Amino acid sequence: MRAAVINFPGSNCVLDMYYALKDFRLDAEIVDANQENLDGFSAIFLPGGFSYGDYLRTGAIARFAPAMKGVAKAAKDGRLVVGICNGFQILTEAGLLPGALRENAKPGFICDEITLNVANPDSIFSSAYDKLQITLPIAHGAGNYYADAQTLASLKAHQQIIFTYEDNPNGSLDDIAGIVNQAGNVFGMMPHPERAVDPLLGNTDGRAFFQSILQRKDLLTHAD
Amino acid sequence: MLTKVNPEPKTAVQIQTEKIYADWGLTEREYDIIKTRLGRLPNYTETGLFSAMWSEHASYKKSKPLLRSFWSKNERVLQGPGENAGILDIGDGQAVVFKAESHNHPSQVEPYQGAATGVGGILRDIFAMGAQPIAVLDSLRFPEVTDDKTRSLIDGVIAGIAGYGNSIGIPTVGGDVYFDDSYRGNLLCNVMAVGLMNHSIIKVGQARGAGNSVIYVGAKTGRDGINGASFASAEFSSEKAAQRSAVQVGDPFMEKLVMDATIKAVKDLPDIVLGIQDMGAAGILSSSSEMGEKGHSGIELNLDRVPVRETGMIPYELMLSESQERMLLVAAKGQEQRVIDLYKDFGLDAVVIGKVTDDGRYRLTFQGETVADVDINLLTKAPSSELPSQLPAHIAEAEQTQFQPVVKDPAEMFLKMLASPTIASKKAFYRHFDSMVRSDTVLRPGSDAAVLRIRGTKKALAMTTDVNSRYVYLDPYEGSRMAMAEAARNIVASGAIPIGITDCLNFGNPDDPEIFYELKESIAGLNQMAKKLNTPVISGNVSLYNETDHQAIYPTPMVGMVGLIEDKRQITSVPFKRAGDLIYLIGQTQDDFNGTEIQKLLTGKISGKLFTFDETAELANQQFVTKAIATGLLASAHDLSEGGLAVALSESVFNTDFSFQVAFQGTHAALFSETNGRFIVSVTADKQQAFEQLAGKQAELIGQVTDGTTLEIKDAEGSFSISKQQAADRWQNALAELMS
Amino acid sequence: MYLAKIYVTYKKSILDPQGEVVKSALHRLNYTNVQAVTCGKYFEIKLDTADKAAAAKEVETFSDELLININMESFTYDLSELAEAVD
Amino acid sequence: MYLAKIYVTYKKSILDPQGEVVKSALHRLNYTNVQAVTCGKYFEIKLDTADKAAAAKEVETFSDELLININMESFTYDLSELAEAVD
Ligand SMILES: Nc1ncnc2c1ncn2[C@@H]1O[C@H](COP(=O)(O)OP(=O)(O)O)[C@@H](O)[C@H]1O
Ligand SMILES: [Mg+2]
Repeated sequence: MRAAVINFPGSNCVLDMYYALKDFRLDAEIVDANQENLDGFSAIFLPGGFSYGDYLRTGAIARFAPAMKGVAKAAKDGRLVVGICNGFQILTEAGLLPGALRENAKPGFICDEITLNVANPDSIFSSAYDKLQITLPIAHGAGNYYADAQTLASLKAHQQIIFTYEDNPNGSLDDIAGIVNQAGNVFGMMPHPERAVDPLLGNTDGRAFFQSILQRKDLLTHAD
Repeated sequence: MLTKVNPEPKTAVQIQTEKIYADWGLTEREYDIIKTRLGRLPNYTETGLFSAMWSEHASYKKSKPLLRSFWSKNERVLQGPGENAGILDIGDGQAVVFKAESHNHPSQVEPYQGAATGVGGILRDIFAMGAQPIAVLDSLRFPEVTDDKTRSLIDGVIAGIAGYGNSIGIPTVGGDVYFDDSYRGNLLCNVMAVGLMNHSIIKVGQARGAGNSVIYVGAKTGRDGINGASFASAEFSSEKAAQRSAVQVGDPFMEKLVMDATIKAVKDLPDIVLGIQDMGAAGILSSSSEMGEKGHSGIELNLDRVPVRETGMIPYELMLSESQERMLLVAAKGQEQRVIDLYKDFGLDAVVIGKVTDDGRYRLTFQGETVADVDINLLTKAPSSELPSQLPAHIAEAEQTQFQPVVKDPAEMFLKMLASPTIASKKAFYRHFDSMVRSDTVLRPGSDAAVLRIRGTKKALAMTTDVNSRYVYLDPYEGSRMAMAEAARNIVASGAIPIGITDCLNFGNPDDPEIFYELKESIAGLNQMAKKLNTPVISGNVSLYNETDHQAIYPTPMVGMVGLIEDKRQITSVPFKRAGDLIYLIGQTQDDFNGTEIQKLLTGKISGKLFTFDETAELANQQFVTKAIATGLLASAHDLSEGGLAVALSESVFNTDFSFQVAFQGTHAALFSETNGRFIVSVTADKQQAFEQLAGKQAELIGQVTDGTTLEIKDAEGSFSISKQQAADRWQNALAELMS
Repeated sequence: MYLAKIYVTYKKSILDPQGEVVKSALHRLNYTNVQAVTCGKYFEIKLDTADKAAAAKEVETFSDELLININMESFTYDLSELAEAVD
Repeated sequence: MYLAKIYVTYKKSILDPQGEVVKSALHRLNYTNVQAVTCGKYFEIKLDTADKAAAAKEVETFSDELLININMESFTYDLSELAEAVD
């Protein structure tokens, strides 16, 4: 399968994601956000960072980048779309995931390692976890998930909440850290699994995230 | 399009009679030298050029004679001081690039933007050499936190560092923070940046080859920061709060684009991009004139071509503006378009604004007329002056004996010490910094030194910033040696070999002979240890006039040290690893209390003659730790610094599931002594014999790691225990509580 | 030339963290008369449209499209004619 | 009860990176009539002072003291009386 890591101006976790994917021997490629056509990719990763400086609002400007047309198409086609941190913010701004991310309840950027609950261990993005509590890095100033009551009810009804915070660091509604769309192929989360794949860095709880994706070969054959 | 503006608001004669040059910081003597050397009166623009280039900030005229003495050559040095940043060989064709810079005055006036642009500025120095920045460290000095104004100042600085570093995506991996009232009204914000590169693409800031083009890259020029260089060279006065034009706003998004594009330009167009310089203090002026001077060339600029974001700017403003996120390149004649196109791909403007000449002149044209034409060497070489120096009275009159703390309740002292802001965990600050981005950070803030792996190799780099300015205040020479020693201990404890340093020399007004003495002695001390540690001084920065209403800060020669780890498996961290491991103290503990945290806690001040520095023991102990790590004998290592043994032991169990049980020969007070050259290490029981054999008398077994919930200490005056949870809470929460 | 002044705030039902921070800072500075603080964004945008109605329409569209996130923010604006283009 | 609406912008000569980025985003979305964008902050503050003059005075002092950095920002404000304390 071919995986794209979209490089928006201001993205800064492009290499982190790229190396993590390479670590799992995925055929990964960094793709400029000006590229509209992403048809050749069976999985598309929107990495962390500060796209367009995150000026105005996180992800607000990036969602209009040409690559987002390709991302929307991939989402519709049922291919995998993953947004981490800024990528998650972009996906909500683009309406590919419900809700929005506001600045942290206590304003200010936080970089730390936090405990996450695997709220839905059956998703494409969590199935390889063999434990229900994991530790992942977070690094964000606007990770405070918000959705209106109806949206929240719907997220719950369709088991779309994949990860929740054990000790909510940012004020997110219902401790939500990561969600999928109803179809189950578009995923976004604030924590950074790609920063937790190498034992040298002291945390490997991100590995099962990637392994989960790899388990679903059926979904990954698209462009092979 | 071009609306004519008058480039010379005052005539050359008016400048002389109204002494406008003096308002801009030039002395009578300097003005006379300019007149004589030009053979005429300098015009408005030219006077502005000299005032900026001859300011201390740009010219180092008062410190240069001393800085020349720095030892900066050994087999690793590929680039010493004098360039954007220094470079050290780390083998395999790779090199590490680093430098530190101060942004004290701007951060005092506008904490967020001052600190943010400090990060932006030092990163430009790194990528101007062609290197990829990989890490930022910040060394901060604040007044004691007694009021909301100080809190918001500190919050602003922290948020500014975070705002810039996080956004541009370079991890902030370390630093240090101290609180002392000598920094009231004059906080210090020093930032160090580290980069990585291949030897083959080293770029320097030189303009060579007549006819080659001078290219302007990045953000447009506005009126921000005009006269920042002379602003940084003036003392603060609380009455004169309105030093306003010097504030600049940082744009990390723009800088990320400039950084990525510049690194690509160096890589893809090595024969076209001939020189690079960032625009820092005194903007276009200092970058272009210094590039010309270093390349033994002249420079000619057409100011009508400078991209501007405001209308009606005159040459003086264009030249002195300190708008951020701008770079100057020299590109081979005829090939400019390749450079311009490359930057365009990143959405950036690159504009040819002038050319290199061979006549040694610095010439500016504006609206078709020549507005400045001066000898480039005259402009870039301010007349330096030898300043008088005198032993400070407080040292001459200092009490010679060591303070003897009386510790009646050691447990209480322990807790008090752990909660003291200088000792307490700085996590409340550094949690705002993205220390992990790029996924190379092996040891993050909270370690002795930060450690970053180098992908694709077995190597890693360690880095730290240090200086205890209380020591330096009590004894500039010895205190500076101790700063070097502490930095090296941090590097060594993390498993690295120190390979070089940068510095930031923060002092008061050098015209005061006592301050000049501090500067001189401090440089001598750093230099002496640099040689001993084989850590050449490859870059640095001087920040003088750090005074408020004639009260100088403590002399603060910040040391930024980098170490090399040849094999990642040797990376060693502070926390104890296993219950049952043996705890050893390396180094003798003396009654060393003048200038210490316990003296400050008990007497409210620091005073007396600084305790002595045993260089031989320091070096021997460092070498021993290095050897023990190399032999694979250590489970953990931590150096002792402020707060002494008590603090180092505690820090080794915080954030672990363990406690300790220790028996120590000294008094209660000695637990808090700050004798240099000491480490705490832990050793797994099965390695005890091998370790003790290697150590001989150099290590003393003082206890073991336990899985209990209390810290148990026995010393010559008795035994006591402390709840680990309570100790950890004090240490972890003290800063957050102080700040709210 | 028209000048649009656009004011963006969180919707009423959404907590405004910055506002809370500013409020307590004001209280700490002894401005205890302050009852409530809302923090928002403010834009001044100069537009060169044929007439005021066109300017208004444009402001409304691009504000919804870009300047705010309709899930959580709302905006109001004022529109005035500028005498002439000043830089 | 008074309602102060406070508008904070950078002073003229200070770089406004956000404004620049928003402007080019609007252009890319084909709002090419947009000539200039300034980004600033907007505060709505409810104050319980004896009279309007007192409210004005307070707004002016705390804006200078806290809401803006006088070195690089400036503010304007509107003040109106609120019928009664709502929520
Ligand atoms: N301003 C800061 N930014 C980032 N990290 C910091 C800062 N201040 C302190 N730290 C981190 O906290 C830890 C302890 O700092 P410090 O007490 O200065 O260490 P040491 O005494 O070993 O030099 C170090 O890892 C240091 O990098
Ligand atoms: Mg240390």
